[in-house]
Amino acid sequence: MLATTNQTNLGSAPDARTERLVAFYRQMLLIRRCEEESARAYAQGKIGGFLHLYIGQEAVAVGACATLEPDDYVVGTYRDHGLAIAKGMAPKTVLAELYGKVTGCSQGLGGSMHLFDAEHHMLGGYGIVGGHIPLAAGVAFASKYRKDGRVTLCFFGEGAVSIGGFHEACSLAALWKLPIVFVCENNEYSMGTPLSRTMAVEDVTLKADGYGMAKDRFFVRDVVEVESRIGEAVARARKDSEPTLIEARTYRFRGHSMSDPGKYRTPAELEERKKSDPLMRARAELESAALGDRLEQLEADVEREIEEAVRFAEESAEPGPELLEASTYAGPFAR
Amino acid sequence: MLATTNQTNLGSAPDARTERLVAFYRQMLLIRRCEEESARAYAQGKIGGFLHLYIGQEAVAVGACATLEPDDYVVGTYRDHGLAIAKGMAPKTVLAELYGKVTGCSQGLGGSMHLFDAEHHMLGGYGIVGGHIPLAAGVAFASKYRKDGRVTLCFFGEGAVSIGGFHEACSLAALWKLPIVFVCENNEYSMGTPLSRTMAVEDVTLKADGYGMAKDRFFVRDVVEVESRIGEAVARARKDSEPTLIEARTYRFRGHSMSDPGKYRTPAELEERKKSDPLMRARAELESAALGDRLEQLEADVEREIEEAVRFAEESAEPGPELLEASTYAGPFAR
Amino acid sequence: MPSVRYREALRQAMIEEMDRDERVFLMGEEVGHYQGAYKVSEGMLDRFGPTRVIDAPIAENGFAGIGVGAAMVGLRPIIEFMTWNFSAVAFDQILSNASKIRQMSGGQFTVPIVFRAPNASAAQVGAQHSHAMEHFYAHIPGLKIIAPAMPADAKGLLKTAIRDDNPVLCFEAETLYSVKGEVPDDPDYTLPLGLANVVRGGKDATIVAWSRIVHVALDAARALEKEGIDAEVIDLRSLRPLDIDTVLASVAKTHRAVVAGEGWPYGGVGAEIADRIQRLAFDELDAPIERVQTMDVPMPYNAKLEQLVIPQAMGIANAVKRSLYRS
Amino acid sequence: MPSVRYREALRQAMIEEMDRDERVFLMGEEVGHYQGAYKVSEGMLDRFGPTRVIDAPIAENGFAGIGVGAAMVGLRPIIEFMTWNFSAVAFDQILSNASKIRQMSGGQFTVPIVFRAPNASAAQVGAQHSHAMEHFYAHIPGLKIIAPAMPADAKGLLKTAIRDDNPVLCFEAETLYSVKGEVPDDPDYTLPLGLANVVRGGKDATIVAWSRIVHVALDAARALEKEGIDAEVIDLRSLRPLDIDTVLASVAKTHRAVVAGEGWPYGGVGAEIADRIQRLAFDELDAPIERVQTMDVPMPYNAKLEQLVIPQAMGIANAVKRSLYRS
Ligand SMILES: Cc1ncc(C[n+]2csc(CCOP(=O)(O)OP(=O)(O)O)c2C)c(N)n1
Ligand SMILES: Cc1ncc(C[n+]2csc(CCOP(=O)(O)OP(=O)(O)O)c2C)c(N)n1
Ligand SMILES: [Mg+2]
Ligand SMILES: [Mg+2]
Repeated sequence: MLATTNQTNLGSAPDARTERLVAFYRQMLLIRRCEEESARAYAQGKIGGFLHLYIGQEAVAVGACATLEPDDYVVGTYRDHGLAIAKGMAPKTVLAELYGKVTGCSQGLGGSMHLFDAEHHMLGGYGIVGGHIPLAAGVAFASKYRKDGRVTLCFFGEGAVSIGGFHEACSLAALWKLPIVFVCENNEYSMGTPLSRTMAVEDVTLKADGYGMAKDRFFVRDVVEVESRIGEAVARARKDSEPTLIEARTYRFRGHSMSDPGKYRTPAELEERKKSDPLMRARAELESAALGDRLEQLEADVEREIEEAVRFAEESAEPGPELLEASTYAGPFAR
Repeated sequence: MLATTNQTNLGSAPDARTERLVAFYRQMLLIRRCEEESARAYAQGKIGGFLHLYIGQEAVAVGACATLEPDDYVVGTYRDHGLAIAKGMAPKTVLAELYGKVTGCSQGLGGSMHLFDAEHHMLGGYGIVGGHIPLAAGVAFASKYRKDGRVTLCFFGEGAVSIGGFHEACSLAALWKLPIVFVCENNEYSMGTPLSRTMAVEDVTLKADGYGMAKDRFFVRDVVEVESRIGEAVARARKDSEPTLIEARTYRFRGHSMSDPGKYRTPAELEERKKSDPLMRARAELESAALGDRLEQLEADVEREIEEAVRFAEESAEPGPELLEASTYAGPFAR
Repeated sequence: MPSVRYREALRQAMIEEMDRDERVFLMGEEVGHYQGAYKVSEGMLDRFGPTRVIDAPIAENGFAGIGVGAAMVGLRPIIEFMTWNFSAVAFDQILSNASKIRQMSGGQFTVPIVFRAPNASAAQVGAQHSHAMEHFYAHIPGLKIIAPAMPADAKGLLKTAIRDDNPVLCFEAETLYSVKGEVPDDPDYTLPLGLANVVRGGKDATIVAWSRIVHVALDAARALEKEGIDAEVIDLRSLRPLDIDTVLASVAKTHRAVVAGEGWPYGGVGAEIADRIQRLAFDELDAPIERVQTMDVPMPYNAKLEQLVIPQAMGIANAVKRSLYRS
Repeated sequence: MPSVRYREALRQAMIEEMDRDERVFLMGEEVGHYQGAYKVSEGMLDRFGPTRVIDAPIAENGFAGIGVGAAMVGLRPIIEFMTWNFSAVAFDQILSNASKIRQMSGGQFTVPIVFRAPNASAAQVGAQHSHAMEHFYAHIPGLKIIAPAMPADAKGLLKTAIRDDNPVLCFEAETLYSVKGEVPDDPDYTLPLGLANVVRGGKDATIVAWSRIVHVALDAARALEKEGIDAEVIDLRSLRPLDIDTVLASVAKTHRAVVAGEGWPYGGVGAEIADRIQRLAFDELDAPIERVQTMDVPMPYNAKLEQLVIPQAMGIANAVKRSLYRS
């Protein structure tokens, strides 16, 4: 059975909770707006390639990253804009990357699917499903090797749990007791494939027992609950150097990527799910807590930040050819 | 907890059991003697490459194959001599293959690790750990596609359960309900690596729940019990087209391959385990059932068959260069 | 002949062969309910049902291996990778199983399977999604490799591939799917593997290309024509078997050769063709064989840099001029 | 200088670098308690303990990826595959991650990692265990590739590889591990990547080889000497970067080139070298560049057929004679 939201057992007093919710709401909104602007720019042909939006899932990255120390690591998929911002990266470096500009976090060489930021320990978005999960285990391996006390959060979709990379990473992380949390963002679809055609079981975390790994599973409705649930796993990783497999049941409101018409689900289903949008849910709670003016203030700030980010992306220069060889090899180029 | 041998619940009257035991003992002995002769020939330099002996594990292949119809399929690893003989292949075609002769089951092109026999539906021994498990699932997929009612048995060691191929094959076989039985022969060592350094858990079948797959697990002491336990899974595959993950706890008495000094285990451990050799256990039971003369007769037959097989292998011709291109492509060669 | 798109030509090939032979099935990610990630298999689920058009989870190693096993016992799978990039996680199934089983079994088992997918650069899909994977696979004996550039060839070669008893890998391109051309609708139309096609006759220099770059080479030839250079363009169509005779005949006429294709410069199909020409037509060559390939760097996301990195008509034209000592 | 085996030379390199830099660790199957499947890491577990000499389960994709991730955050992993054949299941980690991360991250992250293993044919290990995998990897920008033939080179190049900030793949050979040679014991001894070595001077023809085949080429040269043919033998040592200048200088002298190496004929390192020679030394060549490779078939188990399929001294000698029009 899935645990449902229960604010009383969050161990934080209401007003403390409200304060957190304000901060989380701001981050979620920043991500939502950034994604909306990306979609617009994509439609205008200012962004190319694949564009996978995080709209609807913001509470996962925001709640998860809230449990981390600045030095902790995150590793994600191609659906990485929200994670990047939640880990502290500025929307302008994200948007500039999507625009393919040299001011982007990856100098315009990586693009939407490959956001990296050494300063914020964002170790990248990756495009091969499952390919980044062993890599994330390696980052956690390094923390254990160096005893630096850091934790690694690795994000992936439910479509990734059937692939070998997931299995090998979980097997090794459990065997070697690595300080990592595997966060499966189960948004019920892998491109056009519903859960029922991805797995014979609905519960992803049943696999944890086979690895001898701790597990947790919950519906994502309340961002503060996400923080507390993932916080337990992060603490387990940091204190006991034990990995955890987490399944966060969520939902994406846009297509798999901009090129996906999304015919595999009904408009009715989509509308129904939008009603429990964690972002709107947070906003409603803050309004009912009579924080209307603070909300207005905050939303105006976010608008300004996004406007500036878009302008920054639009006005930045493109990377030059001199970057090609220099970014391929460290040191002299090899042929 | 592992179920232990219990002859009373085998559902076969003692004499019926004895009859089966005679037949199984003969096959196990045939395999044992064939392996011993291979080891001798290897020491004499008559067999090259890798040689992985099945000595100690005979009861698994013999008990498992006894549950199959002639048209059912088996797929195995590089440790495949016992499986080949248990599936009905003549020791002489196996030995000739090990000798690299054209009369071998794979015309001397495959060698010890790659025994194939279309007639007996032995779909091969494979050298890449885990690589043959999806392939075996594909054979089962074909049976379901054609509704031919056949079952596929896939064998692999416990060292294979951490690799992606195992995971993907199990995931797909469970999702698509394929008529296959995955038999993990857990002989406690993966080359020099004991169980404890291979997995964080001791029970391989814990993974089955994560795939939504049926499972069974037992110690291999009595070959007749192996037949009945695997028989249940084969029936499940044939009747309900449901896969099963089986863990058969066994032990190998020789090194991983001929080049393995086996320093990772003590002579004492080895001697102790040899005491519960299923082959000797069967022989003892037959002796106490006062079948002494039948045993002598049977053992003499086996000796004769092995002697002839060795002579056949020694005297056979080697494959010629004309086989190289013809075996690479069906039809005209492509460059 | 009806004019159809490359995408439909492939679909016609699959539908005709599935109508003709019930052992043939299509398996891959999103090939069914989603109608194909690039709509190649559009409508096929409705036509053949879920037992013959199978949506697979993301487990390339798993379903590639399932295809190999099914082929061993007599089915004729068509395995679609969403793109060839993703075959990297199934590399072992193709290298160690598909291409080896006939030989390892002493000829007892064959693997009549087709692996197909779009290949090489698309538009700004970045470093992990732009690999020209044919260079890895063409190296492997036991496999056959086709890389059609034209709709009619795509249909004829894919039909032959499905009927072939060996593993055949078909390299398509997202940027080719909407290319139109005349395509025979005769269900008996097939095209033998290993025959190159001279898509443009010329006397001054030979341009050897395959897949999307054939079209780029034709652009280059048109540009050269304006400068009075008459280039012959050869579309290899199939990379293994490789029709070197057609290439040599052309070089014997032009005495100059340029090999152009997507993929990094080191080794691969381009180097093989250059090596065969110098070995087999040494005395015919009046200039070094030129090569035009993707630059030796991972594919950048930025649009301008991406175009700089992949082969362009201008680059091919310049290579032809170098071979004519006209630059 | 002390005379040591190739196997010990590799071990010295790893031990010296691990003594010098605690960020360096060794991970792989059976590298610890078992003392190495081929005894390369013998004694290292005792010396460095289980945190730095790590026995891995059979999960190449997993521990190759773990190496890449650990390298991104500053460790310097040495990942040993039991043989290069098994890297096929980790191919994606090397192609899509190790070689791409520096570029995808806009230069923010580097991947200082070494992958090493024995490569190519051993003795009768069959079709799945005899792959010459360098031909797949040398194609990939972002990687460096070394393939030493001599103990001293093995040590010097591996030490440099461990200190390199890029992914370096080291191709060894089971059949080379017991080859003896003089090896410097100075812990500061290193050898730069990308320098070929003329292991035998000669004026009549140039033989270009790497790894085990260098020794076969030297046998061929000795045989040719008896026939009055003076062949120069170049040991490439490193395949990417590739020291083409040394090759060209030799060809400028001999005007004849034979490229010899294990691995199938189609594409790969051999085709690349032939292509570069014809492009960069076209006017120097008095004969076509010859190639001697493994036959274009999977490796057979039978001992005689295996020897027929892999390059032999006789085959190399005959190729040299062909290039001299002496046959
Ligand atoms: C190995 C591999 N196979 C296929 C793809 C193509 N692909 C990209 S995303 C995707 C769906 C992934 O779904 P899921 O894991 O649930 O993540 P989500 O997109 O829902 O966040 C697929 C099939 C890929 N990138 N890598
Ligand atoms: C992918 C891959 N990695 C490594 C190897 C080398 N190898 C061959 S057998 C083996 C041990 C396998 O142990 P297990 O699965 O328990 O089977 P057993 O030998 O005990 O029957 C290893 C590591 C291989 N063949 N394939
Ligand atoms: Mg999903
Ligand atoms: Mg074992």
